[in-house]
Amino acid sequence: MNKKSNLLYHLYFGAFLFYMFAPLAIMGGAAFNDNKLPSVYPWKGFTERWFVDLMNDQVMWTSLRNTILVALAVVIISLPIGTAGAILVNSIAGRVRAVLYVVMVAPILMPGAVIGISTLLFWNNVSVPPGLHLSVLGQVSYIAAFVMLLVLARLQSFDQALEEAALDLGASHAQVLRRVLLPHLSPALYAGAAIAFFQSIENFNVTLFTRGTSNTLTVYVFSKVRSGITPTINALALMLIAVTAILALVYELRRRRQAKIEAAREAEARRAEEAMAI
Amino acid sequence: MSAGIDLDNVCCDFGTFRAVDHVNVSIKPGEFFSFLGPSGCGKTTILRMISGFNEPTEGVIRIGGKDVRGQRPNQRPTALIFQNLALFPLMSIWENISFGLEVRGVDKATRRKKAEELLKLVDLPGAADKMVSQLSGGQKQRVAIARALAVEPQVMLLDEPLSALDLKLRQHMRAELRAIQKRTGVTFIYITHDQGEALAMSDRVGVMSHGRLQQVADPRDIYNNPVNGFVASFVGENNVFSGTASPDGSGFARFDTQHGPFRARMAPGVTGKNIKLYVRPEHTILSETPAGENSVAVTVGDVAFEGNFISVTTTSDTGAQLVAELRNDGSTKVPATGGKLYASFDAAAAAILPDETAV
Amino acid sequence: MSAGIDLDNVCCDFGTFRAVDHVNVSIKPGEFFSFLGPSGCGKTTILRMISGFNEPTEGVIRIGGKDVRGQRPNQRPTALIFQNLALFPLMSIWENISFGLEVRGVDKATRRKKAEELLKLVDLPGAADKMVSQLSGGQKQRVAIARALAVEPQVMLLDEPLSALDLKLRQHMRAELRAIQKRTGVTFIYITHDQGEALAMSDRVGVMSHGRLQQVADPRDIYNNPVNGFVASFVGENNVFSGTASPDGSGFARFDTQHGPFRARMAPGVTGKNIKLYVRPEHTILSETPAGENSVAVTVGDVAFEGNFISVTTTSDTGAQLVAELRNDGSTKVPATGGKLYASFDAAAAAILPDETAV
Amino acid sequence: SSGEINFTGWAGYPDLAGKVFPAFEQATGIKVNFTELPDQDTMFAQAKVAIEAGGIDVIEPTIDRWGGWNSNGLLGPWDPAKLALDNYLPGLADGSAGERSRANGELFYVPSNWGTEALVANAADAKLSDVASLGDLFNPDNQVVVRPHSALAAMGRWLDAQGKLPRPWLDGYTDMDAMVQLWDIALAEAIKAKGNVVQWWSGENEANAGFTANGATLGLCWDSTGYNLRNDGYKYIAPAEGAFAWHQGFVLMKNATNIDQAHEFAKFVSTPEGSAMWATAFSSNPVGKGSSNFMNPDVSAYYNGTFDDAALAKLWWWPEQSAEFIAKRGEYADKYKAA
Amino acid sequence: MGDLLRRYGTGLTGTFFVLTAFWLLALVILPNITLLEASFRPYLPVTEIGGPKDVYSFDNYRKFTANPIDSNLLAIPVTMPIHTITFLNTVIYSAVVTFVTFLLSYPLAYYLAKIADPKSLPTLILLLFIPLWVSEALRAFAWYIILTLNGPLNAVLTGVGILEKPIRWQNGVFTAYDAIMIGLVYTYVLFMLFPIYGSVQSLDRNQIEAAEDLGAKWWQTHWRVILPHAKPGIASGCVMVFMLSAGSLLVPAQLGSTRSNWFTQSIQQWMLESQDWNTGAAYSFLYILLCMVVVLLVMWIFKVKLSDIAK
Ligand SMILES: Nc1ncnc2c1ncn2[C@@H]1O[C@H](COP(=O)(O)OP(=O)(O)OP(=O)(O)O)[C@@H](O)[C@H]1O
Ligand SMILES: Nc1ncnc2c1ncn2[C@@H]1O[C@H](COP(=O)(O)OP(=O)(O)OP(=O)(O)O)[C@@H](O)[C@H]1O
Ligand SMILES: [Mg+2]
Ligand SMILES: [Mg+2]
Repeated sequence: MNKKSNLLYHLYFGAFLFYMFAPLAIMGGAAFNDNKLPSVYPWKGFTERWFVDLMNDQVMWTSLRNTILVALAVVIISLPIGTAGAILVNSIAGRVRAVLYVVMVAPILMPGAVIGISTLLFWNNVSVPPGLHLSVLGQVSYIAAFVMLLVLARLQSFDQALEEAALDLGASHAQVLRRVLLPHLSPALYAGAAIAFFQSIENFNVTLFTRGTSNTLTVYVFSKVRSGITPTINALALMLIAVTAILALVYELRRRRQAKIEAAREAEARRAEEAMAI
Repeated sequence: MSAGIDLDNVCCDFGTFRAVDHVNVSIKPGEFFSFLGPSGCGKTTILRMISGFNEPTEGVIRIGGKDVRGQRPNQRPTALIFQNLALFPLMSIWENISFGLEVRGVDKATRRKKAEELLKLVDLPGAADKMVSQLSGGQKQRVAIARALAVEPQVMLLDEPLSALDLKLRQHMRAELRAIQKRTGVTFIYITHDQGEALAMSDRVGVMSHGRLQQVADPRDIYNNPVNGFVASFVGENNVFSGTASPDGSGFARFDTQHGPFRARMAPGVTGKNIKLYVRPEHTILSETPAGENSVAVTVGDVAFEGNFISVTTTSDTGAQLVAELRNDGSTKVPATGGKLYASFDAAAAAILPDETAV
Repeated sequence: MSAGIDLDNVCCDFGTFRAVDHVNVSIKPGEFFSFLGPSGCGKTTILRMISGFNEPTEGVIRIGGKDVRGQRPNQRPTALIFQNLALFPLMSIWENISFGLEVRGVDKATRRKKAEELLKLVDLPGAADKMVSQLSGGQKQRVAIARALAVEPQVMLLDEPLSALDLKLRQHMRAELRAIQKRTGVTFIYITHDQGEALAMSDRVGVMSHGRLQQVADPRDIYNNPVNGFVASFVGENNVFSGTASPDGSGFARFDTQHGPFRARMAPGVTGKNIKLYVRPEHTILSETPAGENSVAVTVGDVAFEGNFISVTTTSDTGAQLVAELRNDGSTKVPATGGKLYASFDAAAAAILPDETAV
Repeated sequence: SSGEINFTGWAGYPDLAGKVFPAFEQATGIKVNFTELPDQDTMFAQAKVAIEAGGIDVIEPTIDRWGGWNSNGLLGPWDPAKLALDNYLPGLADGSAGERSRANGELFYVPSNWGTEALVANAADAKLSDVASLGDLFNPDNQVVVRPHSALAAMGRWLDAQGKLPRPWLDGYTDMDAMVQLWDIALAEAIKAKGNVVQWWSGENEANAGFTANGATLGLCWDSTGYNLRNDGYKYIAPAEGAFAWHQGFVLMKNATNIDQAHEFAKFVSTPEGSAMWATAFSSNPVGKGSSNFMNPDVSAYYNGTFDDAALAKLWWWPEQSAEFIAKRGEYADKYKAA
Repeated sequence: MGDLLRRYGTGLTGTFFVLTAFWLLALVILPNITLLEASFRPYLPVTEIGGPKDVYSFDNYRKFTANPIDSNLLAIPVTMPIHTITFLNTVIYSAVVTFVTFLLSYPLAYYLAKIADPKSLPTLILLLFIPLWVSEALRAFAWYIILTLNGPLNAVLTGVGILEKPIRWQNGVFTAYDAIMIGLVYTYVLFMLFPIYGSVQSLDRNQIEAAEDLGAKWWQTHWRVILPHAKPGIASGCVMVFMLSAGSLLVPAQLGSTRSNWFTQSIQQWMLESQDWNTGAAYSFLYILLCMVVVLLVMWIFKVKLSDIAK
């Protein structure tokens, strides 16, 4: 593709990143603002007290741990469920498909309070006490729909001949799934995992009702609407961002180094090959 | 190990369209059998039925004498090379090749070794760690062949495996495939629309048209004694004349055409509306003087050079087109365009055949 | 309208790998030019550079005398038929064909009519409203051809457009393409690895190997006077002998091999490490008595029937393999396997050539 | 005694878990299992589940809301004998407040702390009447930040004070017909003045930012908002009509398992130290006699600056609001917002 | 079914069914049956439950069409039940949000799938995921700050002289829902991006080249070749973003103007503030039903068949 339009796309991507990050600057700055309001404005001077508060807040760290455990559980459960759902919707024809699809995506619309309350009541009826496990189930009920939608979009581009080729080579159905279909779906699965993870972290209402006495980060922090949410949460978010950004940087640098080594090796191999041929 | 395959009155419908129509054929264990036929005649469909991806609408398929209805593709001892190759784009070349072993639980080192061997066999050493997208069309096809060979099946089904290869490589792979087949004794069912390939490689050839099997015979018979006009003209070139036949009872007949009367072979049972006379260009002789019989005065038209032979298109005074093939062996005198010559053929080299098919 | 194309020292690198290596060739307006070469030799890459999908790493490409560097594919007056066809799966057949007109703003009725015409041309009438997935491999290829023809380009670039067609159809399409080319006067650049096709259709042929152009000449010259061993053996079959040459100054040379001395043509400038003697199977004569010169006693091995000719593989007492091609014209006596014969060839039919390439 | 108590209360007040509960445990040996929730609506929902699943002994709603809880069958009565009702300041657990704490003669609610919702005004820019009034909220020269339903109540009380209502505003809280009649008037008037509302608030952050970031000059907000903004040029002012006052306290779940401990807990928060600590944790006002000595002087000073005795005497306690009332109130709030 | 069995065998097909059944039955349908039942009963004090007033009716659902008020719908004055208006506004502006996210995401998806160096893709995508570490509420609050009177946007615009005096962006320049839409677009744009990226990425590059070679201009190539191919991804993305926007509570609550109301806020009000779970549940079910009708209707209008999305 030609260079000029590529440049436009690069610029657009840059602008988009700016758009994504501008609000983060606002809220990141708040982590250093000596103001109980989580905002850079009005600026009341530099402070590290929100970081100090964060470090001293044991509940916050426990909540963070809970949050991540719940999110991982949600990812682990909603990936297979969403994928299975997508495959079913993809292979079933006719009216059943439409009904199935509607029932699957409807939970996205369901207000968190409704999911939370209904999950709590239902599992209470079958003698499952509230707790983070219920939060996981409640969250999966609608997060699986995201996975389903992402996988469904990707399934559509799958070349069935590949499945046939694998079967023909003697692979069992499970092997076909693992070696051929899932690798093809992997971009959707990664995106699904990421979206499931972050949606879970985000979740307030469902968790609020189902968590029992445990806290997750969002619930812990955002319960404080009456007294006001303080910038400790900004401090935490900033730290998570920093960790992610550093990981991204390390990955990119390693990749570049790897690529250089790879290229050198390939050139070497080709020279050797050519030398042999002559 | 190898198994025979029987197709017993096999049909296959897609909706109301019959893609394969009452095909009957017995392929012997260890045989190299080719299906030859024009595009869309149902060759691929037959292969897909044998390997289990389509079920026959009617009829029975037996592999090694056992009815395989209901058996799933991964349970059948067949390996199919797909026409579109169907290589796994997310696996490296060697993983593609060793996939069949992987799913059988073979350990990695062995698989890798086997893959490298097969790569050498298909003339792609050093490609093991490339990705499918890095290969050219022909290279991909060779990987597909290697992948099917890896599982050492009892029946190999090959759907035009060489079509994207260049002549040199194709000839190398032909010989290779043939050698592998002989060595392993595996039954090969080969699909091609390249008659040269079918004739050169196969023990027997089945010629298809519109889902129907027209003739099953060994290559020489197919070429020399086609049962009908379709087979005659699909396999090799022909000069064709329309006319009316009067058999003389001795296996020959007089054939009256608008270019005059000819004489040619005519098998006893031959009937049908559309009877024609077929004679091959290489049996058509150009000379400066007329021959005793079956001789037509012609004007030389296009002279096409095709490598080992030269194809001369001539037109008779009555407007018929006759093509003669001359050997390019140095000694042959190539006629000049516009030259006046006589085209003739031996009665034994020409056959009167029913048209039978609607191609 | 048609335009000439000049490739001027064109190179193309993928990373550190040079896929096209200093190619120089001038293709005249209205010429039918073929690139012939083995898989992976860079043919597709050349076409992609001409149509603008890759930029040359070095060198200049001129279309109609104008340097096209930086011109986008949709600005170049070329139409490319992709090796993998690249039909649009979500459009119906006629929409595919008329896509090029659609983007030029032609109204629907005209487009539809044009599409139907082209479908008739490629022998697919009635397929207009089908979807791509409903066609067989060969049918798809014909649609791709129709789609490229629809935009009536000045230069048609064809990347093995016939490879999936059966022989009959291929011959029909060959003639069709050739006719279209002649009628429209459009420059055709044709990629194939089928030497028969290249030789039969082209005004000139460029033979490639490893990204380098080995020889550009008209078909007859390519076949009869290859400049080196690579061209000789890629285009057509050869019996090859190693040995040492002693030129006699008259264009011939004595060539000493382990099978005895031969005599053959040898062009004056020929030098190089790897000089060999090449003689074509159709120039190799089998006889019961030895000929005057260039004669070897052989034992008949495999006899392969290939339709219009029969290929006889023989082995000399010294272990050399010699293939002779006999015409299957009824009069030929097919030797029996194991028979003792003499293989010989005419000195004028044999050439001593440098190997030069590393195939 | 000893044991534990499952207490569900307000989130965001770290001193509760940091100071009050340890003190309580030290005094009584009872451990507090604290579940923090953002609002009493969530508390209600949790209570509805807990009535079947158990797990909650004591919750802390406001006095105007426990009636709805009780009609949902969630609450059990306190045993006055196990409490120390004498500990409470006058007017908080006796008198009309005392009456509102009872149903069918039984005590369902004991106070824990109280606070106000009054005017937060930008000292420089707010346009106030000579004596600041709720009516200033509807002065087009002010840019205000309010809660919809509080704004309507403020309008009603302002009209009431001017004698512009056909019947007392308070009637609306006991009689649904009166409510419709009165709120229709208030709504109509409020809509006329809606143009000067620049923002709704529902939590502390929004209220705070409404002033500092969004440039509001006047608001009807909780005392905590005024407190947080006290150093930024904002004043907390009791209006002439009297500040809205809220009252929060403890209710006992019908299926509570730690009854005695619950009583100990409620009693602790009525002691001078206990109530002072509780109020300090909320930055609000204590309910126990003699607690002022134990209050945070900063908080005390702030309150005393706003509320002199006259202002205290005029406090307008949010009346009890039935479920039906609240549903209707929501409708009016919606219409107000949509206008 | 036959197709499923053939492709995946009994074991896997069974697993798919069990997983899906667990999801839809145990997590979605059964838990909601209690509330569904409740939604047809009136909200009554505990003493009256089971009493004569406790009968099934559509009363709770009927509240949706009660209380007509005068209002504006897309600047057209209408008299309609208040919650119906809220519903229509929610749907309309969610649709606008969906469309804007699509406009923003499509070029980006194309960039990621076909232009960006595939090797740096993981890094780029990681970058895009970074904002997700910040909770939705905080991001909404950040936008609130940006759009406030004294906020950075006004500061910049007045600073460079584009605006003479600051504007209350939050209260809407075009509609009362401007700020909500800005917030929703920001929050959910990635949900549009990833499915479109997924489907564009699977398009054979030769398809694009073929179109270009046949003379198509860039937009023609997009319109006729890439977009149709990406349709399933676009549909998935649109459904997700629409549903998420329509179901969002935090963003409308934080960024809403003084004239905006989102339907989720109405539900929340019934459920929590009014403590009337019966009506709250009725509203949620009605909402889901109506939104699904909207989704299916739009799919029908745009000729997206479910069968396109799924294969
Ligand atoms: N799934 C299908 N649905 C409908 N028709 C089909 C289907 N598969 C094949 N056909 C039709 O059946 C006929 C035979 O197809 P098949 O693929 O077997 O041909 P083929 O002989 O392999 O041709 P080619 O040499 O071109 O690959 C064709 O006319 C084709 O259009
Ligand atoms: N994008 C690419 N990146 C790296 N290498 C490439 C790329 N495209 C082609 N090549 C390499 O360049 C060489 C020439 O490729 P090209 O596709 O031009 O071959 P070809 O002559 O068309 O072969 P075939 O007849 O098999 O299609 C091959 O070795 C191929 O592996
Ligand atoms: Mg086929
Ligand atoms: Mg190629």
